Amino acid sequence: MTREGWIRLVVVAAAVAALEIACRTGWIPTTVVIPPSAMATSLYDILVSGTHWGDILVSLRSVAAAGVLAIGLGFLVGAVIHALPPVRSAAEPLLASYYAVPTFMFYPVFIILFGVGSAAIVAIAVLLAIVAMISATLIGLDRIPRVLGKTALIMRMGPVERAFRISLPAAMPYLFTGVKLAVAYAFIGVIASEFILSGAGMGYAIAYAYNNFNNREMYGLMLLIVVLVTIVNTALDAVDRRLQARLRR
Amino acid sequence: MTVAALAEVADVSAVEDRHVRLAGVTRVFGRPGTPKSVHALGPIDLDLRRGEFFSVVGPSGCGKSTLLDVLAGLSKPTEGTAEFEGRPIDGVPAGVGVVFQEDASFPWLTVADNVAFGLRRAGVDAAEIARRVDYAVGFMGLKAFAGAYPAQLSGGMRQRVCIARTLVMQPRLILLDEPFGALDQQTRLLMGDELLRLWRETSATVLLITHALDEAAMLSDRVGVMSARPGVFIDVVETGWEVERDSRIVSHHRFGDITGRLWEKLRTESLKHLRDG
Amino acid sequence: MTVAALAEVADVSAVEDRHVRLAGVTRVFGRPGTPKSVHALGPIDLDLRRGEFFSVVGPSGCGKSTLLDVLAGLSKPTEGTAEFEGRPIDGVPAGVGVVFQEDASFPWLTVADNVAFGLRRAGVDAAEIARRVDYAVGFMGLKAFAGAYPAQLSGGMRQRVCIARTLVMQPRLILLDEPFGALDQQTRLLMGDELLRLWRETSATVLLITHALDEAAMLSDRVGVMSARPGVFIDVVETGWEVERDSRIVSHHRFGDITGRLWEKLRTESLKHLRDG
Amino acid sequence: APAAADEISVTQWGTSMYGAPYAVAMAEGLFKKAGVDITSIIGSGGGGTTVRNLLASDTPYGDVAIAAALAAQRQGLDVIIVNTGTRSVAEASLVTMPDSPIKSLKDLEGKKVAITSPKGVSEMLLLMALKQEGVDASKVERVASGGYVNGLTMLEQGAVAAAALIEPLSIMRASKYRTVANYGKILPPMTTSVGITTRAFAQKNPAKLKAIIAGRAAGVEALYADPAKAAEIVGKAFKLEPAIAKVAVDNMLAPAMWSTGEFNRAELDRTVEGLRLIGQIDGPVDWSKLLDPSFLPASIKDRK
Amino acid sequence: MKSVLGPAAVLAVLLLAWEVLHLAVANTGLPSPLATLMQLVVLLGEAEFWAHASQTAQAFAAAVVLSTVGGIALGILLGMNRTAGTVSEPILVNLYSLPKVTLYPVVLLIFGLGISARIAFGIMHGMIPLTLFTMNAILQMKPVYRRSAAVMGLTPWQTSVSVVLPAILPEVITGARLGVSLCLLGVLIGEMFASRNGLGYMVMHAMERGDMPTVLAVALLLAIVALLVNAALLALDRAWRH
Ligand SMILES: Nc1ncnc2c1ncn2[C@@H]1O[C@H](COP(=O)(O)OP(=O)(O)OP(=O)(O)O)[C@@H](O)[C@H]1O
Ligand SMILES: Nc1ncnc2c1ncn2[C@@H]1O[C@H](COP(=O)(O)OP(=O)(O)OP(=O)(O)O)[C@@H](O)[C@H]1O
Ligand SMILES: [Mg+2]
Ligand SMILES: [Mg+2]
Repeated sequence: MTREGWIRLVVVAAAVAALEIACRTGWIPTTVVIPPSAMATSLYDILVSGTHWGDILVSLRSVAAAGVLAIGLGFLVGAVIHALPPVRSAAEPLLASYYAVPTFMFYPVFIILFGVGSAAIVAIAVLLAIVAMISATLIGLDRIPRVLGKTALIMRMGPVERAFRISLPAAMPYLFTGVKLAVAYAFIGVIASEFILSGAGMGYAIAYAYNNFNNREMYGLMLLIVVLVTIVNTALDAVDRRLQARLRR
Repeated sequence: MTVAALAEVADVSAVEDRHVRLAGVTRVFGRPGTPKSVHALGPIDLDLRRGEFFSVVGPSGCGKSTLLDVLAGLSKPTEGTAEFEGRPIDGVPAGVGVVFQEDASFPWLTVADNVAFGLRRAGVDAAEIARRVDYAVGFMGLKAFAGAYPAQLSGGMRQRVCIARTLVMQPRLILLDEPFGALDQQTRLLMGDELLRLWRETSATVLLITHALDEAAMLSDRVGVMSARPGVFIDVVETGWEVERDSRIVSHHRFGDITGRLWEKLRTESLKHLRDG
Repeated sequence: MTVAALAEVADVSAVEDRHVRLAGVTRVFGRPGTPKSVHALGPIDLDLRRGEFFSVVGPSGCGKSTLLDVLAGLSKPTEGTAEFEGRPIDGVPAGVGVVFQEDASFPWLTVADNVAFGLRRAGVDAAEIARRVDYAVGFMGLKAFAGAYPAQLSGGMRQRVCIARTLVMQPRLILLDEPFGALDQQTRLLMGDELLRLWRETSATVLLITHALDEAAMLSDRVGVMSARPGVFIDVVETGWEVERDSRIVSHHRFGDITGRLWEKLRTESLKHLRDG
Repeated sequence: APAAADEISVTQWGTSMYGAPYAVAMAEGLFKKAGVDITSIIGSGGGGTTVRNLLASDTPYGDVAIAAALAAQRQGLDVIIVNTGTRSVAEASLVTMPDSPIKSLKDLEGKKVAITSPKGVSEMLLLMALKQEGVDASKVERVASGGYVNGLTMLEQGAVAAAALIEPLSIMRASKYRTVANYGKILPPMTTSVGITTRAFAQKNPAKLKAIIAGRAAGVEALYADPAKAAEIVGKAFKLEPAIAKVAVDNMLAPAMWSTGEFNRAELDRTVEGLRLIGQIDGPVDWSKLLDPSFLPASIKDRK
Repeated sequence: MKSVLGPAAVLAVLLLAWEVLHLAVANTGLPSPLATLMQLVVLLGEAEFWAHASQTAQAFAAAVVLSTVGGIALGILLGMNRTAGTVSEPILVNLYSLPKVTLYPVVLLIFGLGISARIAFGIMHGMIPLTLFTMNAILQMKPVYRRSAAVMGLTPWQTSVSVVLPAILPEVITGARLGVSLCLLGVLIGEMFASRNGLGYMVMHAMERGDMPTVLAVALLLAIVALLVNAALLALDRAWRH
């Protein structure tokens, strides 16, 4: 590990330890925050007792579905928009402003369209995540060096071979940045919808625990989400870094 | 100028030895005659002898790359005819290799895979690919980096990967568009040595576009000097070098003469360009 | 070599005319002696005469920029002493102007504001600023672009903005680090003409780092050739040009001799570097 | 000097009839008469949020769902119940589409029913009603919809056979659905909301607490005395159409929805029974630690 | 002019799609664009609506100001020190991609239910991207700018004010654009989950009552405001990128 990596570990560990001490000494009342060690044991109990596996699976399935849909559709839409410059110049300012629109408010519409349950939540998450993928696709296709297109011509490639052997690998590092963001937003979209609107999933379980003053369970579940996101992020980041390393400096 | 050199010049007009022929080639971007159209090039008349090393120098934006695009079949002349090996150029002709000014190595492939790319597509058998790639990689001084990715190489080494990738297909006409533009002058001259070696070994016809006068003067049999846009040849200088030559000829007294003559021709043209911004 | 040139060489040792002095200067990055430390430069002994035009050429990575940093007071020598106008260099000395290799124009300011930037910080009064900026902008051929932003200019014009920004502070020592690296050779030679004009007008001492041998040969009174890292001077070539000179001297017979000599010295050093990648 | 105005919390303020007495008491100046200045109500989605709301506010008194009060107490929050709020489930019902074959709770066997959220009131009432009618609850699949309106959407799309509903929503949409079960008619009276506060506040401000409870009790009495006027007030406060407000209030008169505050152990225990059914409570409930009737007005303290 | 026409055309297409959708699902409660617009007009005439809107606006304004100031300050602090920057970047990125809504109960437990909780939550959403953008802008600023300042004899203070700040401004504005959007999202989510006023609460309340025209009217209004704010920042962004 790099020096920075070690420092980071120490910083995080110190923050956790500080919180532990603050809670243990009563400086932060346990009715507000419970000590990290208690969060960890709570998480352990949740996983072992299996009480929340249903919720966890529901959430993860929704995240996976939303992620896959957002990435796939986002890439397609991005590629189509990229091929149609007038559409692109019209849509781009709106894409840039997209995150300002509170997506969650359209939940009732999705319920009408997709019915109650995972589908509506997946739809919200896709809506939240897809723009990152569209933007990344546009950027990726833009950044394919023109000279590679000329090279494909010199090698007398057809359009299909060119798309798969030149365009796709050349745009890949940028596309993957989109993948990373799309997964993060899929997570946010699913968990947040569950939290505010739904009756199932990890998000709901946290809201439920909060409503029933069950701080221990609430913090256990929160820790679970933090851990999950960190793992997913770290894994995607590792791939990302390898792809980015290929980009010309 | 040596007698041998003069004899070679005479040869160019011999029809059986004519490898490339451009006659009255012009290229206009946009619809000709409209106010937005750009007359980029021509009219150009140019014959290249089989096995000749020809360089093109000219001020920035004069149409050098446009000329190369026409020869590579990437761009159709607006007027005039372009021929390669006696056949009109329509689409990218077989037997032509191009090294572009920009780094065109594939960043997702290793050096060896980059060089093997064209051969694999052509369905050459594995043993033959390995042999040819090995040779080309070694020739370009990249042996130690065969497994490396382009991002791990310097700009000059990446350009060498592109040259190897082109060379391995054994083109009969090699077009090079400022291939060493990214390098400093000293490295460029050394790369020039390797280019000369390559040219001697393959006996391909080479057309090199460059903005470095010393490079043109040292490498070429003939140097064409282009005017500011629309580019036409305002001078073609015979260097009269032996086939066996390398960068040491820069201290040859004739080298200074050639460079001086090129510079004299270009100074006015470049000044025009500079004043335009 | 002319007699006049020889006479000038003798002058360098005269103490009253010595503008810059480096004695035994070395620069090591990282803690010296540790395996990760990089001995970048030296030992260097160098005296610059007041009003001299001195160029430094050397293979990539040999420590040229490091040398400039030491002279500009941006970097402290690990060993040895650096003096400017008789005082040891500690921090950036007043009276020194630097043009960096990279484009250092501020993209958020217009050309005129870029040039005026240093003067405004120094609290020069408005009328004086206007006068000096006007002159410098005109001198660099940027009059028509005074209100433009750098993004609207070509790379060469932006470098001219940086030169104007330095010039306007009326430095007594001008340090230039490959200022024309981004330009093609023809434009570079023309820019060299303007640099010579500037040098004659201001009678400042100039130290120019370049990788272009012809540029060094044409512009300088003396050219220092550096070895591969750690860079030391392996040769200092006297050009013996008149003060009144311009790019036309490239067709002078001595120009080829000088370039040849520089190239001979550098060939081996550059080859070393090239083989390292 | 008159103290600054106080804000108290009421669950489902603006959506449920729980809050009607507060609206009447405020409009009629009954709180002022009782000696406290209540000008506005902190509303919230219900459940634990209301308890959190009141714990965080300056005047920690609130009318909250009894389940939330018990949960808070169970998790060690120092709250006491000082009066009861409502004692009927008459506003809740189960509906289906008009053309549906479902006629009674018995018909729900093997079918899906939309509840709002697992372990919530809508589920509790469904289970209690099924038990009352002798239907095997394990044969009725409960689907969490996240909200009453969502449940109706599911019903319309045929995803469920019946959906939980609540007033005034059920009144506004009366024409679109058919009522399968009116819980108020099936289930006997039970305590549904209670007034709670923190022990600390009760000790420090007994007078203010008494005034709030008395003001509310006066509101309840005024409500029963003149339902038409009350409906008008509630309609304005909750932004309901006058006609709907009228029906909503009138519907609650027969089951005597609003308690003046006194505790009724039988009604309390019935609710606990229901909470046991959905697994919200598993141990015994020690009422003596939870209830504190000492702040009730003397006139109703002994009313049982 | 053309830059307005294009997006307007896209918006028109979206409205058309909405209308088609409305007709397709018929009476299940998706109001038409026109009905939504009319409801919006009605809402705009109500004092209560403005009370909610002003609550949201206050929380939003406070969150934007605090997260902008805090984000830039923290970004500069971390950016000035390369080690601090490298150490904190992955942590910040991780925080950014965390579904922060799950942490809202903590915010409520700490700040209570007043406006401060929503402000805090808005800041949690909006500050991180701004910090990241500012930090990276400084870390990636061309070193030659600082060297130029040094050879011109600028003091550290002069360097920060007249070189570093203008150099990173475009990135800061880009970060601010994202930050402002996310601030609004954070405030609204806060209002939707636990609050008694504000537009988020209003929407949640309308959702509970099945009042779709109000839900969509408020959502539409928020979308329009958000797009306008964003367009203004975008214009500022363009003005600074020469
Ligand atoms: N697709 C195009 N449409 C319009 N004008 C073009 C196009 N391609 C090139 N031009 C113009 O044609 C002229 C010649 O371009 P070209 O690239 O051939 O110049 P060049 O000599 O290669 O320049 P450089 O030395 O800078 O590479 C330029 O003025 C350029 O702006
Ligand atoms: N801060 C630093 N830490 C460690 N090594 C350094 C540092 N700066 C420069 N070096 C090393 O010192 C050597 C000299 O660097 P310098 O930039 O002076 O070379 P240069 O001659 O200017 O090269 P170029 O011609 O490419 O500009 C190089 O090997 C470089 O890698
Ligand atoms: Mg070109
Ligand atoms: Mg350097």
